[in-house]
Amino acid sequence: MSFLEVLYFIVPSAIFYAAPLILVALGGVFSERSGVVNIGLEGLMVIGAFVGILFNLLFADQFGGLTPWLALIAAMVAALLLSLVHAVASISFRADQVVSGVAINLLAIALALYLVKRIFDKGQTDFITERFQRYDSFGLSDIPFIGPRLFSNVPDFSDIPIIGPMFFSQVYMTSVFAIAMAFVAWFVIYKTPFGLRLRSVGEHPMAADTMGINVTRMRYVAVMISGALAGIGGAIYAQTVTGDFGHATINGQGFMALAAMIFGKWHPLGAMGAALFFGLAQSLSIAGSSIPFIEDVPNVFLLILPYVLTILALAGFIGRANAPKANGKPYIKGQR
Amino acid sequence: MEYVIEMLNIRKEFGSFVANDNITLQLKKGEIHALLGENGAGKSTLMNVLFGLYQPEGGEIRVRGEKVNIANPNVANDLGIGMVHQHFMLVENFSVTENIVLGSEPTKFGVTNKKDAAKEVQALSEQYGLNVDPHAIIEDISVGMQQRVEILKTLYRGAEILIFDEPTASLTPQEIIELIQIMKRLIAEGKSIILITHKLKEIMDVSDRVTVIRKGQGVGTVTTSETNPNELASLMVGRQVEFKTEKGPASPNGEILDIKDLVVTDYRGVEKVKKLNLKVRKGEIVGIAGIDGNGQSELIEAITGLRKVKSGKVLIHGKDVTGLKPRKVTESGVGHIPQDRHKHGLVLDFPIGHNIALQTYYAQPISKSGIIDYNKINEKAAQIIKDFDVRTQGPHEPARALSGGNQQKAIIGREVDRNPELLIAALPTRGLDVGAIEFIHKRLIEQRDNGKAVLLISFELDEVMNVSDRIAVIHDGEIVDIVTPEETTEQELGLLMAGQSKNSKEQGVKKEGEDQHVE
Amino acid sequence: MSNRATNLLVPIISVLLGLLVGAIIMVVSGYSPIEGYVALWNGIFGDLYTIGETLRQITPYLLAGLAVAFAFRSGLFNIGVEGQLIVGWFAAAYVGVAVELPKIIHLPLALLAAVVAGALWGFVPGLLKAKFRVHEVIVTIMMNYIALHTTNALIRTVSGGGDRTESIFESASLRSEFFQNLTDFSRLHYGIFIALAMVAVMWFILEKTTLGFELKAVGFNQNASEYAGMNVNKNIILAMVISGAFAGLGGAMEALGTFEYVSSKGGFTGIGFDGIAVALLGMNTPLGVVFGASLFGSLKYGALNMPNEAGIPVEIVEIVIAVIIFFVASGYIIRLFLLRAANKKEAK
Amino acid sequence: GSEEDTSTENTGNGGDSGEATEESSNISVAMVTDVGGIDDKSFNQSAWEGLQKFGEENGLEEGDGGYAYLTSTSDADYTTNLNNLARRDFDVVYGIGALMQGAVEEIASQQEEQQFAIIDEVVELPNVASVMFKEQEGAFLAGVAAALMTETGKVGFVGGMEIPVIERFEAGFKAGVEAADPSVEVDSQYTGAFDKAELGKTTANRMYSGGADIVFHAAGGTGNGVFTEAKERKEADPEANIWVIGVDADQYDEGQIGDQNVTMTSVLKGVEMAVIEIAEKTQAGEFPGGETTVYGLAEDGIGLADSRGAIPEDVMTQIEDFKQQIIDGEIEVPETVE
Ligand SMILES: Nc1ncnc2c1ncn2[C@@H]1O[C@H](COP(=O)(O)OP(=O)(O)OP(=O)(O)O)[C@@H](O)[C@H]1O
Ligand SMILES: Nc1ncnc2c1ncn2[C@@H]1O[C@H](COP(=O)(O)OP(=O)(O)OP(=O)(O)O)[C@@H](O)[C@H]1O
Ligand SMILES: [Mg+2]
Ligand SMILES: [Mg+2]
Repeated sequence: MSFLEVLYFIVPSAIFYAAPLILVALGGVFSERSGVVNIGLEGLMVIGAFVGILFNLLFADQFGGLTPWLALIAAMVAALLLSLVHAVASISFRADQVVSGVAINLLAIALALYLVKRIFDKGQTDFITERFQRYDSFGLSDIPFIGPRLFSNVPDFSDIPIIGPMFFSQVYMTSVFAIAMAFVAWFVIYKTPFGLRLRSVGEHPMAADTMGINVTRMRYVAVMISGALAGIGGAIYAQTVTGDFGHATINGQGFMALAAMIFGKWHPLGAMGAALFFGLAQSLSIAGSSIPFIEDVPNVFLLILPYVLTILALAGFIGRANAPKANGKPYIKGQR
Repeated sequence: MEYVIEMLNIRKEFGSFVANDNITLQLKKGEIHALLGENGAGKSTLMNVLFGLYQPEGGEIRVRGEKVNIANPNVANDLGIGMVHQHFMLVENFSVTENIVLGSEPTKFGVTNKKDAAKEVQALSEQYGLNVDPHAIIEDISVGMQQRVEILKTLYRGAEILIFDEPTASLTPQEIIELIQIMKRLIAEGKSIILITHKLKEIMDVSDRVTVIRKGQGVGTVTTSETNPNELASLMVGRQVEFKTEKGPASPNGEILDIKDLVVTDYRGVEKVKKLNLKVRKGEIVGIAGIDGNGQSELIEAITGLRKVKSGKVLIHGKDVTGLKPRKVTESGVGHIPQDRHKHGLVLDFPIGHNIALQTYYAQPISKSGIIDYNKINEKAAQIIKDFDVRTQGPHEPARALSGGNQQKAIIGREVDRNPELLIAALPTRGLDVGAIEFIHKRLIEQRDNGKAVLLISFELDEVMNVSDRIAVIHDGEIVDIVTPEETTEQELGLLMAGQSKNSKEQGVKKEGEDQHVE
Repeated sequence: MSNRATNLLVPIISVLLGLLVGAIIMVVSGYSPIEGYVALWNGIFGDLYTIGETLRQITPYLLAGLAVAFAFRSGLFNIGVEGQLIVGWFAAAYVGVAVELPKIIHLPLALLAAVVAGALWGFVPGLLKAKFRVHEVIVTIMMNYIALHTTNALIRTVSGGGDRTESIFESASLRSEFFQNLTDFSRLHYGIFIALAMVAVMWFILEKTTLGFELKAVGFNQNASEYAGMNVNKNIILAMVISGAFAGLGGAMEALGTFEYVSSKGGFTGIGFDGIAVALLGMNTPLGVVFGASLFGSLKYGALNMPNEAGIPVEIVEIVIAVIIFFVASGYIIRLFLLRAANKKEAK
Repeated sequence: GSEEDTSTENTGNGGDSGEATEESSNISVAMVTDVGGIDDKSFNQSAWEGLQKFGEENGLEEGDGGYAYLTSTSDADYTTNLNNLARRDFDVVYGIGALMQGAVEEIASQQEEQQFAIIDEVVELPNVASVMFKEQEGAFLAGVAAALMTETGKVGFVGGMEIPVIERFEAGFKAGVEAADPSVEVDSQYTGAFDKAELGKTTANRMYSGGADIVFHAAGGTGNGVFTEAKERKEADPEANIWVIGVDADQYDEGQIGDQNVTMTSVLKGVEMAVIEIAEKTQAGEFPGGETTVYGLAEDGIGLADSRGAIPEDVMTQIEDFKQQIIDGEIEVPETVE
């Protein structure tokens, strides 16, 4: 592949790879910004993936092309409900938040597989038939409803030289959605009263309490948002990548999202950047086998490349990250 | 006379412990009412009850004559009660404005309207003469400004009744003077104030009446103009207290600490200590007087090896210890009572016994070839707890559970017990009651009398004047003058600390003031 | 009620609640919980063979749990136990097949190789944390994947293109004829003693040595530790290295005891991640880890018998385990409940 | 579901079937799956279907004394499960998959009276029957099909982990392409995993973007991603010449997209047949202990799935031609890539 071809391959693949991670990492940002560590992201993704696929299989006939999107909503609700378990444990019951998160992970996969066995009588679901559409050349005309009418003659973005093939070919609406959500999250967390309160609760809950902010309620809301986002992320992953749900559908992506959140310094756009970085590293390792010079190195070096790159990036120029100060500590009124 | 607040027979229990037992406090409109009591007497608890952070087990609260139930701080806010907490309730990485408006933010289309908020803060700060920078981040501003932010928070919410819990404990003399003026201005605006402080002088200066509590029980309320510090002190402690610690003249001999042209930078690389020179001799207490932020912390950290030295030298007993690790410095005979007892002084989650062993755990007789003997630790701790009157259930109690004063006594016990040649004491009495202060001062002087050297850093002129044999005034990273307490006055020190030049006299030690220049 | 009594009661009540939830799910799904739990019981204690295998299963959990707990006590979250265990597994197996030596040299050498490999894998995140303040959670996650792919490649090389090594020489094996005869050919091996010895080692380090004192201090308050003359960076690295060493030894249990070889892995073994749950179930104390590993190992192993004997999916047990962890973590609420109950009793 | 019917009795009815082979011609059989489970759409599934078929034909019931299976949740469970079934006196206990080699070896040497079988690996013990497949021969035919069907002159191979069985697929595929049309390029890549669908998808994406139009995968769950990528491309452009060749079982269903299908064919492994054959031989008193039965094209143990018209007649004839040559021994398909 030529250099440009490599880029044309790597960038869209990276964005595609990053999309679910972005959403899940954003969920992590909300939760941890409020002071609740959420290791349970993996489990929340599992439930999202399972319910997303289940919904898709059950309702594809009724809803047709809309099904995958509606499946996201179903997945969101399911993961939100599961995240409530984490919230009750870590906020109301003052549980160690890491332990509770671990329990969520164990519970989610066990529950999902148990249900798969009960419902499908086998180890994994069938394949979905309604999928998200991929836009190989993306432009204004692809905007639903108005696009075809107003912009049918406008050339697609993907026709822009260099930039076009990189950013506007192989576009999934889910990726657009994920990136947009990163900006929405940034806006909510840094521009709205809600965001200010959320952060204050994660930094100094007692101060927030004295200012009349209901710490418990804020944290519940934050954990529920994280559940919702992780659920959507899981459902996007399952519906765009595997097309079915089984024991290995989600294996480690939740932890990668956790890493992206820390890598991105608990900042929504940072988390998005980190997820994109993972995506780049991952697709670079896949592109590697067809890039001259690199193609002859043993495969194992390509396989570990994404992980090594991440470590190098962290050590080299990202530097220290400061978690929200009260992260991981249950808030107990009156205790210093 | 009408009462704006009446707390009648308040009872507050923590488990089986009764922190407030039938305490009554009545606040008149327009008065400054002082609340006095030893460390752990229950003052903060009482105020937290008033502010809705704790629910009392008994008694009733009336606001403007009406019985109320203050279920949470929101209710207190609505009743016009605001509180400036003992430990600041500020989000460190938020701006001043964000901290002030938090919880009742002005918005525009659902978005925080930062511009309007900053303007409001600005206006408010001008109205009450509370100088703050609305856009500054809390962790970058001085403690004094943080204090003002705390006050603005209550005013922003329209508080009519303000509670100040030990507002002056961590302020410099200048800042205290400002704060007192602010309080007077607030009274003039029609507000009422409850003030908690351990400084009797302040009580005498500003308050109208004083309520004293001892060990969770009300002792009574007196009118300030009809009492005096001695009476107040004995009311709260239950015995006579000496304010000025008796000490004989110093008989210094031989140099122990010699600092030569020391330059130290902070984490941003800004020079905080600039070519500083200072000598301390055995058998004397040298006080470093200065306003917070003039390089004191960096100086101490550089001496004790906690911070890198940019240039210059630190000699102890003539031995160069510049750039050595903290342990090496400690072992060359230095004891260090750190400025921040929670950050550096203690491992709060460790038992107090472990904390007392924090400097000695690794060596004989506690440890032998890497094996630690916890029995020895506990024996040693028990002895220090006894010798230094640390009020605790024993070496096994977590350090966190001790009151500030007792935590401090434990630290001092730990450092003094090692009998260091040089004891560096940074703000050793911050936030402590008069009884505890007396005790600590006695210990410092005892060290001196045993022929050891003490380097005392304090923001309190009282303390510096009372305890030191010589006073080195620090300003902007330099020692601008060295004086003796007998020859100087608080006014003169204040001027020096503020950077005003004065013709220096030679102070027994050679050419200290050589390169002093003041802008 | 005494503190000690509640400390004991909380896990017991949690286990009961977990089993109760499992029973409810079984009833709702149309299974018989009695049959299910009898099958579980038989799967754990049914005969000498299952008892042996249960103990065998507990062995690596003990070490993985110790690894996680040890790092936690020093204020570090080691999610990389999985990777450290994998490299330890490989290293031990490699030494086991590469040479044949007298047992008295060979076995310790193989164990040592695992310790060193695991320690090395822990050293990297420790060093990065100490020198660059890089969050150990990310680095350990990445190191897991690196371990997986690297060992797979090494196995390929060592086995000449195959997917598993030869079986190790007898001289490096932890297997015990005595145990095999005793437990009807279960794979129970001497590793259980090594694991228990490591429990004692961790206890000893934390409770009896100056190193332990320092590690705990650093875990609680780095500033105060530095003030007290401790080398914070050294302690961070050391904590990760020791944690990694425990994990590596956990790998050696599989290499020299359970399997006696190492094969290419399509994914993580899961033991390292389960180690997090084991450690946390045990409140990060050495004795607690014994409890956590026993519970975890027994339930996981016994669960295999549920589809076999009662036709109930193994996932039921995983759900039970999750619920138990949930309640142990929520110990506060159980304590509160016990306290209220006790008070009521007193009132009467 | 089938699981609920499993007999809960431990002892009793199955007890005598092992010893008395002469009087009762019916034997009992059971298998241990790897972590994939009996519905992995791959060889665990085929094996179980084999056992079921054998059971039904011989009037057996599921459970002790009939036919049964146990699923493993990790590779530490293989031994336990094998042991468990052996103790329940099944006449033949199968270990399905190469990964079970160590476990079968261990248990078989402990229980010398018990008969075992292993698929995909060899265990040299008198009480173990080993079954191997010549995957390379099936992959060879897939290579021929790919080479003849490609319009771009480029085809792809996506492997899971680099282990011998997958390498046999790769070697055979490359040899087949080479034999049918040496000018066709093979783009080959291992993803290092059998369960990372996103890697399969991205790798396939790279291959299709790089001009390949047919991708053969031997990558388990990772291969799911290959199908996803192909289906998305087909959906975006129904005219596109985009194909996947599946593995192990007929993966036609995985390729369905609307009323089109991207599965060209699949390389089939006759695990089902092999499992039945061993059971039948045992029943006839000829348990092939200590032997390794190798199934290739000649034994009909390996083959290509029905292409359902995707491969036209003339190409099929050429494939048949090559197949005959392999059966006749005229072509020796390599097991490893040079
Ligand atoms: N959250 C708590 N839990 C248990 N006991 C408490 C708690 N808060 C306070 N106490 C107890 O109540 C007593 C009074 O505490 P309080 O903070 O009111 O003292 P104070 O008078 O404000 O002391 P200081 O002058 O040091 O600020 C303490 O001695 C302590 O034992
Ligand atoms: N978690 C706790 N458990 C028991 N008692 C507590 C706890 N937290 C605080 N206290 C009590 O609160 C009381 C308040 O004392 P206090 O801490 O006010 O000292 P302080 O002078 O305020 O400290 P500082 O000098 O740091 O301001 C202490 O006597 C302590 O016993
Ligand atoms: Mg107080
Ligand atoms: Mg105090």
